[in-house]
Amino acid sequence: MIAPSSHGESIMRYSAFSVFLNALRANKSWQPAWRSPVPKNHYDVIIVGGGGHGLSTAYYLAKEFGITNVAVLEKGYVGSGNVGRNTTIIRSNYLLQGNNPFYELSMKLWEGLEQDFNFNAMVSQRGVLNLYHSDAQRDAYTRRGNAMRLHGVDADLLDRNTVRQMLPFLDFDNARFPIQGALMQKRGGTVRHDAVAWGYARGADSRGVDIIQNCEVTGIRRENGRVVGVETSQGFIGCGKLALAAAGNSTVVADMVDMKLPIESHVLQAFVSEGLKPFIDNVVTFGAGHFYVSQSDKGGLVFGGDIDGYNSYAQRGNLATVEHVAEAGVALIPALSRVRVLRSWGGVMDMSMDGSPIIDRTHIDNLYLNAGWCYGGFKATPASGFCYAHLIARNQPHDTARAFRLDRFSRGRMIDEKGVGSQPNLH
Amino acid sequence: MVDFALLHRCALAGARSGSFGASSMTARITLGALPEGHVLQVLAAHGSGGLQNLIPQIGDGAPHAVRPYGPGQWFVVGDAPLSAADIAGKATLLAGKASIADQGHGRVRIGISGASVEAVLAKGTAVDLDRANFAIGHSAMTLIGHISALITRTDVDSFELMVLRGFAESLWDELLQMSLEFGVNAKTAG
Amino acid sequence: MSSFRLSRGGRIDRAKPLHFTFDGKPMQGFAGDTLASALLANGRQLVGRSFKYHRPRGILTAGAAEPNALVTIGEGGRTEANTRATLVELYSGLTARSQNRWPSVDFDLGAINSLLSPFLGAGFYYKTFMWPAAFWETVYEPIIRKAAGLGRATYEPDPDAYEKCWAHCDLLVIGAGPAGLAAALTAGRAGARVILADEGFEPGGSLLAETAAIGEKAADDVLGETFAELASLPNVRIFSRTTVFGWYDGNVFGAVESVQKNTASIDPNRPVERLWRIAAKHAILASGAEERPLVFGGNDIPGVMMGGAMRSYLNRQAVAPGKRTVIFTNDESGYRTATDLEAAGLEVAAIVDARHSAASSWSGRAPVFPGAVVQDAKGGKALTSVTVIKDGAPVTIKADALAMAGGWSPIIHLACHRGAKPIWSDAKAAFLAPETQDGLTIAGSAAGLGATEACLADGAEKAARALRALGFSHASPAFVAAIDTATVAKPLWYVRGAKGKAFVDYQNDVHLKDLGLAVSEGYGHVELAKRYTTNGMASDQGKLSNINAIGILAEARKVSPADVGTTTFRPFYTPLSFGALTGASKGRHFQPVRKSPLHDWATKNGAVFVETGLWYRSSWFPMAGETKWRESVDREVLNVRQNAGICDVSTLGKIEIFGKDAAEFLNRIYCNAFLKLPVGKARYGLMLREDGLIYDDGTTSRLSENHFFMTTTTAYAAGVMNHLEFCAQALWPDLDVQFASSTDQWAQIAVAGPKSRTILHALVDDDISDAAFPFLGARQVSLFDGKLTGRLFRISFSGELAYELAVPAGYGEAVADAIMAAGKPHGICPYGVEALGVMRIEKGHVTHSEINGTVVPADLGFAKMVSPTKPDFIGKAMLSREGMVAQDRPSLVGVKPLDPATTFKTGSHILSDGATPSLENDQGYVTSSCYSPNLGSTIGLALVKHGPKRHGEHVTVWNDLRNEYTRAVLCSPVFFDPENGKLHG
Amino acid sequence: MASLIACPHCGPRPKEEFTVRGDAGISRPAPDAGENAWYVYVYLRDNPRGRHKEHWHHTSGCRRWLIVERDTVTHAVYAVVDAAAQGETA
Repeated sequence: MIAPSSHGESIMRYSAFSVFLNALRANKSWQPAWRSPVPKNHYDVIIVGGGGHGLSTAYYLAKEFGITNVAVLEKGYVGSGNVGRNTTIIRSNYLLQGNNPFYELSMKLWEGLEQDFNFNAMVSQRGVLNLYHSDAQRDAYTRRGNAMRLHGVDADLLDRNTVRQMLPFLDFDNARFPIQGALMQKRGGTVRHDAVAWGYARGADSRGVDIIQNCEVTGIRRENGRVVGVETSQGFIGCGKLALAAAGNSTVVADMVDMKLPIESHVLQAFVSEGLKPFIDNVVTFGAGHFYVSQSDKGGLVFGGDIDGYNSYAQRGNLATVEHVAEAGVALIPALSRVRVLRSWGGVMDMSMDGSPIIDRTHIDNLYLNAGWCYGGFKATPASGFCYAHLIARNQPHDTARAFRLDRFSRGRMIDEKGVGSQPNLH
Repeated sequence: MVDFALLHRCALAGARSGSFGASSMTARITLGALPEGHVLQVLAAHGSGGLQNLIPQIGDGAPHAVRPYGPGQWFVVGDAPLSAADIAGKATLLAGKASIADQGHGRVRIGISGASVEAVLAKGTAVDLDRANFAIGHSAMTLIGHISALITRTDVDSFELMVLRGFAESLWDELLQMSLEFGVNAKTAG
Repeated sequence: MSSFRLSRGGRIDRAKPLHFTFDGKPMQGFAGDTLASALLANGRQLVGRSFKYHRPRGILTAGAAEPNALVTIGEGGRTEANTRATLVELYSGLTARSQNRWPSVDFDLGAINSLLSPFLGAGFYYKTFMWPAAFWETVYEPIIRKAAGLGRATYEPDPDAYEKCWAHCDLLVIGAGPAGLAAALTAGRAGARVILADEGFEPGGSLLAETAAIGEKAADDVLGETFAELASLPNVRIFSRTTVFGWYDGNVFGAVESVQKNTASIDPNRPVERLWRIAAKHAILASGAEERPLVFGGNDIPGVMMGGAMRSYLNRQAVAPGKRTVIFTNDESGYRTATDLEAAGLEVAAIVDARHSAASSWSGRAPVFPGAVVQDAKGGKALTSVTVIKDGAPVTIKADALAMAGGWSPIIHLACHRGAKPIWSDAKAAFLAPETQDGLTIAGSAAGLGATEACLADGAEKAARALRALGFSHASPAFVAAIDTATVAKPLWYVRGAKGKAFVDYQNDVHLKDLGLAVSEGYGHVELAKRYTTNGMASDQGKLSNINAIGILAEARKVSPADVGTTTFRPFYTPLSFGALTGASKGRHFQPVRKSPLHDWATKNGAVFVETGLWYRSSWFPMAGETKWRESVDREVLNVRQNAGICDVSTLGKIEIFGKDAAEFLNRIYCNAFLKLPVGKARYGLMLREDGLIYDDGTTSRLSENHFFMTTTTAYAAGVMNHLEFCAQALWPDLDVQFASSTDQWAQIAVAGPKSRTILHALVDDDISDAAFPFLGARQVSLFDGKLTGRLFRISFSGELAYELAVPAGYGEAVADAIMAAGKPHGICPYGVEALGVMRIEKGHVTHSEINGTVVPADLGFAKMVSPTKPDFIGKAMLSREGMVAQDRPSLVGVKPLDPATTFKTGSHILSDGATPSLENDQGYVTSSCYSPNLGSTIGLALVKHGPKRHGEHVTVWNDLRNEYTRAVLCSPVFFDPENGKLHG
Repeated sequence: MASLIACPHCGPRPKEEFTVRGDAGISRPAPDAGENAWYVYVYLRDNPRGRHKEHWHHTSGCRRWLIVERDTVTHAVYAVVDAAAQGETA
C-alpha cells in the first residue's frame, strides 16, 4: 500500500482497497496529495506555471529524465489556470503534419495516463463528432480524416443517416444549415480536467519535485546572458534552467526578459448547464456555428463556442458571445431550449499567430518556452509536458514537437490549420 | 432585339402580407414596403470639407431625404426612380467633391409605425430610440437582430428601415415576428 | 392538521383556487402561491432526493437559493428539469414531478448509496476505478454516468417563442425590496429614466412578509403607497418576474423576464421568456441578503427550513411549516420567526440560541435556551425530534419543523461579476462587495444592513447620490435617514459532535467531513476544495453553502475567512434557459437568409438550391426525366460548351471604388499591377494578406478614370470590403478613395458558351463584336433599345466565350427571362454552381478550395502575377521568406485516374507510386474534383509537393476513409482547351 | 468595453456591430524596412496587461475603422477615435 518515494516521505497509493481501508479508519489517515514545501535556494530546473503543462513537464522531467531537483512555481493554486477552466475535450483530429503526430502522442499518453500516475482523471473516450453541413466542409474533413489515418489515427466519415441514428435529437429536419454528416474520432473524448493537474502534481511531488503555490514570478535575473534565477513573491530562487509554461500570460513573463512573442491573450468563454440525466453521449461540434458540447460525469452539459475576439486578461467574457453560443446550441439541438445554463466563465488563451503552439528554446541559452496553445492546450497536456521535458533535459526538441519552433514565422513555416494567418482572433 | 418589357420585381414581392398576431387595435403596428424609388449612396472625396449644404441639392426635397450615416457618407432617398442618366446628372453636381453609387435596387425601404413601434424596434437594435435621444429625422446605421439596416425616424411613431435587398425578406419576417404581441398589419408593394 | 394552510392571512387570493399535480397527484393552491408554498400547504414536505446519497429532501428556502426542492415541470417539449419549486408561480394545469428517484420519491432505491457513504467521500473516484484499465469505460463510468444529474431533459423541440430586447435607463434598480423601492422612488421623482427589476411576481422583497411596523406605518402600507406612486410615474418601468443575471462591461446588465411561465395556456403571439440587455448609466444593486443554514447532524431532514423562508410562507401564503417548531438561531432573526409563528397560533417548542446572551426582549411563549445548539435532527422522511445540547447535556425535543437562522449574507453576486473581489468584514461577519464601483452602488441588506428602515433610507440616499452625479442635481432621498438597529450574528460555522451527517452543500451532498478531508489531503484552498468536494457546484451555485464552507475551511486551516476568500462569482446569478439566450434565432431563423435577385427566376426554372454562407445559390436545374444530379450537371456542362448557358453570379461581392487615388490604391491592394489598367478593361487580380499568402481573387474593371468596379468571391465579399476599408482608413488615410458595396444593387448574369455573343446581340444595343469588345472588355452598355443601362464584362470562368452582364437588381428577372428567350433558338440552358465548378476545374481555374489560406501565388502558378517592380503592395515584404519560396511547397497540378472507369474524391491524399501510407510519405491532397463529361472521366486539382515538375508521374490517390485507392497520373491543371481557343471564340 | 463601444460617429453601440482586428499600436513598416521589421510588424505583439490600443471596425454602423484604447484587465475604455484621425478624441 505504501510506496517509497524519492525524498524519504511516503505517499499512499490510491486503490479501491485504500479507499476501503481508509473508510474503516473514518477517513482520517489520508495524507496531502502533494507537499507544500518552502522553496529551496536553487533548483536545477524552475518551471513557471503550475498548470497542466507546467506540472506535466515536471512529472516527465522526473519520471523520464531523472531530473528531480525541480520547482514548479504557481502564482495561485495548483491548476488555477486553463487546466481548471476548459471544456475537458481531448482529441487528435489534426490536419497538418506539424500538429497531427504531436496530438496523437498526447492521445496515446492519455490512454495510459491514470495507471501511470495512479490518479483517476476519468479519461473517457466517448467519441468526438465534427458535423459538416456543406460539400466544402465534407471535403475538408475528408482531407483531415485521411491525414489522420495516414498517421494511424482513427477517423471515420459518417453520413447523415449514421449521425441521425447516433444523435437523433440533433436538428435534421428544420435546420437553417442541415447536417450532412460528420467526421468522427472514436478515441476522442473528455477528461476530468482538475484531476489532470492533481494527478500530475501528486506524481511529480512524489518524485521529489517541489510544487510551490502562491509564488508569483515578478522578475527574471540574468547574468552574462544567462538566466540565474527568478524574483518571486517568496523571494529570489536560483535555477540552472528556466522553463516558462504560463500560457495565457506568456507574453507577460516573456516581457521580463524583453522578449516579444507572436502571441495575444484572448478570452474564451465556457459554460455548464444544470445537471441532467444522461442526455448526450459524445462530444459534438456544430459545423455551421460556433458550438461544441459534451456531458460531464456529473450530468452538466459542458459547452462553448468562439473566443470573444479582443485582447483580455480578465477571465470573463461578453454577453453577446454568450448569446451567440446559445443560438448555435439551439440550432444544433432544439431541445436545449428549455435546458438552463448554470454558469459561464472565461479562460485566457495564448493565441498564437498561426493557431499552433510553441515549444522551443529562446535567444537566452537556458530559457525555454512553452506557449501559444490557443484553445488546444488541455488536450495537449501530456505530450506538451513530455516533449517540453525532453527539450529541457536534452536541449533538443522531441521529434514529434519539432515543428513548434519560435522562428517558424520569420522563416515562413507557419502551421496554420485554419489558414487565416496572423490574426489570432480568427484561429 | 428581343421583345422586352421592363418588368420590375419588388424585393418584397414574396414577403407575407396581411394581419398577424394580437387583435389589439391601440398598440397595433403597420408594416409597409415603401416605393423602390431612388437610393443614392454619396461618398465625400478626401478632404472635400463640409458638404452638408450641397448634399440636399441632389435629393428630391422631401423631408428626411438626406440621411447621414457616417463621416462623409450619406444616403439620399426618394420615392421616384431615377435612370442612369438622371444619376449621372446629379454626379456632375458633386463632381470632385463626392461620388454617387446608385443603390436604388440594392437597398429596400420598409416603413414601420404604430404606438408600440419603439418597443418593437428595441427587440432588434441597441440604439436608444427614445425621442429625446433619437429625434424625428435622425438616422442611424445599426444591426436589427442579425441584419444591418439604416433606421430613420420619420415621425413620432414612425420609422423607416433601409436594408440590403438580399436581406429584405428576412428582415420583413423578423419585424413581423417582433410585432406579433401588438398585432401587425403588413402590406408589401406587390 | 390535515391542511397546513391557515384559514386567514397572507397575500393569496382564496377566491382563486388553482389546480395542479405533483407526481400525478391532484392538489390545489391559490393565486399568490408558489409551487413550493402550495406543496407545503398540501402537507407535501418531502419533494426531492439529493444527488449522491439520494437523501429525502424537503423545501428549505423560499427563493432562488433553493437547493432541494427541484422538480420537473411541464410536458413534452415544454418539459423543464431542475426547476426550483420556490420560484414557480403557481398556475392551474401545472404538472410537477419529483426527480432523481426510483421508483418514487417516497421510496427510492438509490438511497442505498447513503449506506455506502464512508466509501463515497469527497474525491473517492479519483482514487479508484482504475483497475483493470478497460473497466473504467465499460463498467465503472457507465454506472457513474447513469447516476448523473437530477432531472431529465426532453428531446422534443420547444414549441414556444422567445425574444430579446434592449432597454436604456439612467438608473437600473435591481431588487424591489425596501432599498430598491426607495431607490426607484427617489430616482422616479427626480425625473430620471428608471428601470426597477425584481425576480418575484410581486414586487416588495422582504416587505411582503414583514409583520413589524415601519415607523408609524404597517410595512404593507409602505409597500402599497410606494408602489402606487412608482406605477404612476411614466419615467419608471417596473419589470417584475425579471431576474438580472449578470453585470457586463459597458454597464450592460443581462436580465431575463418570465413572460408566460405562469400559465398553462400560452399565447403564441408572445414569448414565454424575454432576454433584456439593459444599458444603464448607473445601477443600484438592492438584491437583499441570504439567510445562512446551520450545519448540524441531519440538517437536511424534511421539516428543517430556513427561518426567513418559514416567515415568508407564513406571512405571504398563510402556510404553516409544521405543528411544532424548534427555532435554532444565532441572531435576532430567529425570534422574529418565533413571533410570527406564535402570532399565527402555531406552537414554538423552543428557541435554541447559540449565543450565550440570548435576547432579553423575547416576550413570547416559547422557552429560550441560550448558549445551546441543535446537535442533531432526527427523523427519516420527516423531522420527528431534535437533540439539543443545553448546558452541556443532550435534550430531546419533539418537533416536526425546525427553523435555521444562522445570520445573513449580503447577495453580492452581480457586484462581483466584473472582477471585484468580495471582502470579509469582521464587523458584519460576512463578505461584502465594494459599495461603489464605476456604474454600480450596493444598497440595503446587500450592503450589509439589517433593519428595514435603514434599508429604505440607504436605497434612497444612494440613488440620490448616483443621480446627482448623473446631472439630476435636485435628486433628494425619498425616505428619511435611519440608523441600522440590527445586530450581527456571531458565526457558528458548524455544530461539534453531530452524530448524523451535517450537510454544507445540500444538493451535492457535501458534508462537514468532506471539507475536513479536502483540507487534510491538501485541497484546502477554497477553489481546490470546491473542485475536490463539489461544494458550491450544484445548481444553486453555493448560494447557501459557500459561506459555511469558507468558515469550515477557515477553522480547519486555522485562519480567518478573509484568508480563505471566496470562489469567483460568475454569471449567471440564477440558471438561465438556452431559449431566453437564443431568442427568435432558432430553427430556420438561426441565421437570416440572403437571396439573390434571381432567386425567384431560378425557382421558376426548377433550380435546386445550396447554402453558401447566408446565400442560397442555384446548384443545378434538373429537367424532366433527370433523376440524378449528375445527369443534370453533365448536361448543363456539355450544353454550355456546345451552345450556351446562363448562370446567376449575383452573389459575388461587388464593390464600387471611387476617388482620384483609386488606381494607386488598387495597385497596393493587389499583387499584380493596376495603376495603368485602361478605362473599359477588366483585369484578374490577386489579393494577398500582409503575410504573403493569397487572401482572395476576382476581377476589377475600370469604368472611368476614377471609378473602378471590383468583384470578390462570394465567401470573402464582406472580408474584402473590411480589408479595403482598413487599408484606406488605417494604413493610407491620405489616399482619396471611397467604397460602396453594390453586391445587392446588381443582378449579375454569366452568359457563357460559343453562342453567347449571338444571344447577347439580341439584347445589347452597343457593338460587342470581338473587335469592339474583346476579351476583358468592361463597360456600361445600353440594353433593349435604351430601355435599360447595364454593365457588360467579357470575362470567363468556364473558359468559353463568355460575358457577365450586370443589371439593376429589380430588373434581373426580366433580363434573365429575355436572355432565355433570345437564347432559346440557340439551345441556351440555365446552369448552376455545380456545372460552373466542373467547367472551372476543367480549365484549372482556382477557387477557395485552392486559395485556402496557405498558398502563395507561385503555388497556384501565379508567380508571374507578382509584380517585381511595384515598390509596395500588401504582402510583398513577407513573400521572400525561406519557407514561402521553398521548392517542395505544395503546388497546383491536375490529377486524373489511369483508368477512366475509376474515380476519386476531394480530400484524398496523394502518395507516390508504391509508397507506404504515412504522413511522411504524404505528397499532397486533392483540392477539387469532379466528373468531366468532356473528358469522360473524373478529374481533379491537387496541391502536391514539387507539383509542376511531376506532370506524368503515376501516384495513388488515397482515400482510406472510403477505402478508395485510385491509381492516377499527375498532369497539367488545364484539362480542357489549353490554348484558350474557345475563350477568344 | 465590449458590451458597448462608444463610436465617435454613431454613439454607444453593442459589440455585435463591430469587427475586432487587433493591435493598433504597430505601424506598417516601409516596404524596404527589411525582413526583421516586417516580421515584427506581422507577427510580434506587445500584448500588454493594461492599456492597449486595438483596431475595431464599425461594420454594421458607419463602417469606419476605429482605434479603441482600453484596459485588457478591467476592460475600461479610455478613448475611441477614428483610425484616420488619430489624436482626436471621442
